[in-house]
Amino acid sequence: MIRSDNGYFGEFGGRFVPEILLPALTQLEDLFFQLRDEPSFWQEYLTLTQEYSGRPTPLTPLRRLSRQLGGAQIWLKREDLNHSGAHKINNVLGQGLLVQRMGKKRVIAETGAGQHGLATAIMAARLGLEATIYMGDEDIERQYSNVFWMRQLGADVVAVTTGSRTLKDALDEALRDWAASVETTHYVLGTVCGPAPFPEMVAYFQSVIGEEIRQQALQQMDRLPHAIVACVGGGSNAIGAFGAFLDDPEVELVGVEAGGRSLDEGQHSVRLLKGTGETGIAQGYKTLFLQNDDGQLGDTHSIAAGLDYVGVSPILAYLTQTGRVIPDSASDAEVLEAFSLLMKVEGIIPALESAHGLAGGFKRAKAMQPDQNLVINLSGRGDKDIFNIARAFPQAEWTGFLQREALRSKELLAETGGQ
Amino acid sequence: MIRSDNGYFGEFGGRFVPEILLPALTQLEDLFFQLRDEPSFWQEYLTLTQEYSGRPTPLTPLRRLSRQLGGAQIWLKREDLNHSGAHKINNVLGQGLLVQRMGKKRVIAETGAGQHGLATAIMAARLGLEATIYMGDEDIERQYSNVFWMRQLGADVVAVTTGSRTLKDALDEALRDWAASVETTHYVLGTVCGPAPFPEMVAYFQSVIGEEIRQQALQQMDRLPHAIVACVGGGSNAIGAFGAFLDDPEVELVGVEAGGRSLDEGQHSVRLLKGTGETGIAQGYKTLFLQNDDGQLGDTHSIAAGLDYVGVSPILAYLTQTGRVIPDSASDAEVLEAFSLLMKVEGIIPALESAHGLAGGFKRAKAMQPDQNLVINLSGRGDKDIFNIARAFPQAEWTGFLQREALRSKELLAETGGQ
Amino acid sequence: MFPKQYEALQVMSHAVVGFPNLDENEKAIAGLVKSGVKLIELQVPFSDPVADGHTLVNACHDALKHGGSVRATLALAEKVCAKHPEATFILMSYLNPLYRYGLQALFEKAASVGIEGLIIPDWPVEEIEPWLPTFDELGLSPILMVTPNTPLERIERIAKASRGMIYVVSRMGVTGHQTQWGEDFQSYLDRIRQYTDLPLAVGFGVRSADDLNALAGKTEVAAFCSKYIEWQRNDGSDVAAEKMEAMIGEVSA
Amino acid sequence: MFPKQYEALQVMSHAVVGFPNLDENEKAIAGLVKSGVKLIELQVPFSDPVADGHTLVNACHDALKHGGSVRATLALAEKVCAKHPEATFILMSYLNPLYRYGLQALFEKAASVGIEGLIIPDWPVEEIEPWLPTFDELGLSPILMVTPNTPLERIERIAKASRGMIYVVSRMGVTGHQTQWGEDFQSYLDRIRQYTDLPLAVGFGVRSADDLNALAGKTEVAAFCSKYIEWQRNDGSDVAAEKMEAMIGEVSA
Ligand SMILES: Cc1ncc(COP(=O)(O)O)c(C=O)c1O
Ligand SMILES: Cc1ncc(COP(=O)(O)O)c(C=O)c1O
Repeated sequence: MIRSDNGYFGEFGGRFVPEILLPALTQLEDLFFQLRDEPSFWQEYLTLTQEYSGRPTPLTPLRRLSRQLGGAQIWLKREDLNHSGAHKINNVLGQGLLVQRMGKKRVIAETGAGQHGLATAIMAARLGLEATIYMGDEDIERQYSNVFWMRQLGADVVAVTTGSRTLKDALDEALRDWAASVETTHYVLGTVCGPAPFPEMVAYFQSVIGEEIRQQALQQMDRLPHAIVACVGGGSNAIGAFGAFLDDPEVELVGVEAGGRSLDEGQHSVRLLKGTGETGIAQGYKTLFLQNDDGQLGDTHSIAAGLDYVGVSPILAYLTQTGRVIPDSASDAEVLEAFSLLMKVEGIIPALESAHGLAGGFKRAKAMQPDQNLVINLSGRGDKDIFNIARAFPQAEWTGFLQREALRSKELLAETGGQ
Repeated sequence: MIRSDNGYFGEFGGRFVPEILLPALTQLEDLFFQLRDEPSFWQEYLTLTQEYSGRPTPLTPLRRLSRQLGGAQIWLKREDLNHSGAHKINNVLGQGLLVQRMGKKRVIAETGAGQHGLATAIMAARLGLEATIYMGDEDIERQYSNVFWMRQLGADVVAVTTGSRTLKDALDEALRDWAASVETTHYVLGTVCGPAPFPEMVAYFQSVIGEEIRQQALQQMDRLPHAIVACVGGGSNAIGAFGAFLDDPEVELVGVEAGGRSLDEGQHSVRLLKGTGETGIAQGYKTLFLQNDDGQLGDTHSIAAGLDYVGVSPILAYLTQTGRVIPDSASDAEVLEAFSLLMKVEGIIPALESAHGLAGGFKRAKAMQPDQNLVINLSGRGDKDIFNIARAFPQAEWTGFLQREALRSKELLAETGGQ
Repeated sequence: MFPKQYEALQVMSHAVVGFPNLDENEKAIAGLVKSGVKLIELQVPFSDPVADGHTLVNACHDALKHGGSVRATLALAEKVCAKHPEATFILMSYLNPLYRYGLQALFEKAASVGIEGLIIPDWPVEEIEPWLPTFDELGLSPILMVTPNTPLERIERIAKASRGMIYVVSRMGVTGHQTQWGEDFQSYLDRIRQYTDLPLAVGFGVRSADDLNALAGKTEVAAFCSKYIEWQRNDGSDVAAEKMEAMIGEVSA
Repeated sequence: MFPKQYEALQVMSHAVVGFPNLDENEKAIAGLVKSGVKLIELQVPFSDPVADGHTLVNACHDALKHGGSVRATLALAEKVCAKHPEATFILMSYLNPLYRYGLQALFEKAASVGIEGLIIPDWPVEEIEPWLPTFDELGLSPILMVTPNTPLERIERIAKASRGMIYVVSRMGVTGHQTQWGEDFQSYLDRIRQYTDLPLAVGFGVRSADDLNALAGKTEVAAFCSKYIEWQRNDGSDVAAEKMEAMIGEVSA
């Protein structure tokens, strides 16, 4: 189990929040520290993920693609098969159990791609909680389909119009809400970031991914994999996949960040590679942030909204510093290529976030031997992202369809007068 | 195992196809009859569904909703968690194994909702086969997102412009293709319909659903469920869920068809209830068809494209006749209500098809006792259907988003010149 | 009257009942008879004609809109059989409209109005066999189809159940255009003739005088159907009949 | 100079450095001093000001576009501290800009230009404690915040680490408007005073002369910040200063 040293991982982590949030964080930490050592709590969590979300997710061999690339045998850890379509639900369900124990009746969350917001809205519906989801105005427009579903699920989606109107502003706004509502409300942080105990707690819940990989590898490969590759936004799917292997130095752990259009300022979301992120303290914790000389957080870009974040898990910042995790990045163009390849050769539609892991993994696998095994964590599915994918592969037919659908929708609205 | 009497189930079934298709059907039947009795083949099939599609799918208790409705304990069989988002993939993967044994290099399929076409395109990609998917022109427009994915997956989607331009016309056209290509091509029929051996074969592959329900029920409820409810389009998810319980008369089996707007001609797709479908012979088999006095197949309607079919499984026609299966129907309005209820109370987004099973199941559960158990087969997830759901719940915000997205898409296309 | 084995090539053509409309059917059939067509299929239009190519599919859909039906077909048959005793009329239909009418009643009625043969493409030999006594009693000839991929034993079975003639599907598939009438085709015919003395009617891909000339001497009947319906749709029934007459005139038999 | 315990109410107000622009800051501060404001927070604008309400958030974002930064803040401080010795200037910042500048260097520089206090809302007491010797040496007063949900032991710890005054967050949350100054509030103040002799500065929700009058006699300082920034945005710094003066005049202290 990944454990912090009083909230820190090396020099990263900590708890840098307005005083008003301290009691809630302490309460959460106390509860979590107590529960994480009870085997029955982990069992309760596993049962919930099994009966509701279909865990364990399979480890799928990519036989055709591995042959085609001519290197290592590639396997996908299928987090895309989770309920809601991504690994985000693991963390959210775990936090849901904590919410129930705390007796709180309302949850809030920040979301960028909308995937964590959707997962939170789902959990809230399942447990009968009120949910408010903060989402940048820009992201709402880019990820409208997730907004659509969150609202259908009964969640209140609040558009954040301050700052860059994206994930980091949504996080700021969620913290503001929490400051006012902390006595009745739990803040469901979506990744292994933020103030302690969030990084440790989210890593704990997501560790189910790596525990399963370990068991499945021993069963399906008869040995541990040679390498595990995962995309890195905040870092939760990567930490989840890596966690069970930290003490097996023969297993390479590779985190792939969003290389975006280029490594120029504002054109990517790479924080772990030299010359990109710098140590800073913001949004409640200390880690590598993209920032300028004045300590202002920077602009980011990625084709995958879920990787488009300015900070990164303090755990990953630490593990990269120690050399245990190898940082890599994939450009938007490489990602689209990997995306198409997986679809056409294996019939699996990856999330654009996850396609970063694919791009990094395929490249690595090619340089390896057929008797070696490489696991890529497929953190989510792509069919939820049709608007994004369609933007990435512009086609006249799609444009035409949208125009007709907009017209039909307008007529329908006129007929029914809306809801 | 469900076995036909020489292709017939009571008076239904048979093989009424142009002579040219006979040899392929015979070849398929011979192969299938041989394999279905080899336990290793079933094991091979189970392994494929496990490692690629995440089977077994869970049986999820709906504790909150059951309490709210005040009747039986309701459970969902989570076919929505399958790879591709619906039970259709089970059948398609099974047929994929047969295609490999026959050494054929091309598959064709008909599709209405697009779900079966998508599953076929996925299987074809995974196995390295060419795929041609026939889809009514009307359905292409209604289900464009599935078309988009099929094409991204490398399948050739052919618009069918004859007849009513929907599922039955696509099926006709697929048969025409098959007549010309039968020596090199396998026709992946999507449901428990069509000429022998398709009904028997599809029932065999889909029986994995009911086998799992049985095991899970014994484990999770300590007994068999009191009732199992499934929606009925062609009938494959229903037969799949029911198959393992045919010899347990204490388990009620309920098939819910699409009641549409009303039971007036052309306004629904109910074929099993008295006064709706009449015995007929078309599309290769004998069953209850919606048809007029002249034997012309009728028009159908359903809010769920996947239930919008004029015929029904000969197995279900037979089991309804014998009284083993209880036919029921749900109207479009009831379906939308059930759809919203499941989302808001349990955080699960059902396919509109599956929401028919929900509507029928909820109604039934309310009249039952809390110590009874009712299983609803959740055949698919709804997030693939965002355009349909948005049509069902008209909202100004969606219209506005579509208009802006159409404009952005057009600009993007102009910039990039398309692909 | 069906031709005898090895008689000179006769042309069979087609009417889709209700296409372009019921009145025009009568006129078109008169034109066909006058142009020298000896055998005419009266096709009951059907909503789901799986064994037809697109020309006939579209004709079916149009016909249904203009009153085409089993009853309309029987009524038309009654008129044209009486009016053109020199021609042989064959009822062509998918099974369901007939099934829905009632098979026994349908066959009786068809025989009584002068129909001599039946072509039902989705009715396989296994299902037809029990009806043979009825057909023989009514003097109705079931014309079954053989396709290039039909195995020998099955050709034998089909040949045994067939009456009047055997319908030889010239190629795999209902769509596509060019068909070859070379050696493979000849050995295909030879394969069938092993099992039957019935005349052979070749259908699918017969679209020109060249095709007819190629078939002359090889088979007794050539089914010239889709192309004729195309003429009818594009040029009207009168011009279609003129073209038919001109084409038959070109056949060197 | 910070007030003494139980001195009459003083008003603290605010400048976001770079808002509306750097030149205007100087003029606005002069206006504030003239209007009777005794304590002024100089806020380093930050991209992610999580502890601020929307007024200040938007001011921060504007300020960043107009050259607001740590260096600009220090430069401004150097000028205004020299120019207005009668006022007390407090550096208010989120941690990261200071951290990036280098904390030791920053504190030295701030002290050297005349800054007397520090408010860093995302720097908890645990992280501040190790710096206390430095602050004491530099004569810089860390002003820590207490909130209504701060437990007693933690109030004690915060009180111990604080210098100059304690910032009393009047209510839960950074947004929302109406704050009550009734009994609950009084017992909240009493709770804090158990542990400290420092004057209390009350912030959040102080938006009118009524609020100031309610606080007079209860606390030593009232932080009148967001509302002032709203005036500045809507009416300009001159009018804002006039309104401030008028309001302070209404206070019955
Ligand atoms: C599918 C998917 N993968 C990855 C991520 C990135 O988050 P993390 O790095 O925390 O796994 C997201 C975030 O939304 C996501 O939706
Ligand atoms: C999710 C889903 N459920 C049900 C059906 C209906 O088919 P069947 O009755 O064969 O299960 C479909 C067909 O597309 C479907 O997509």
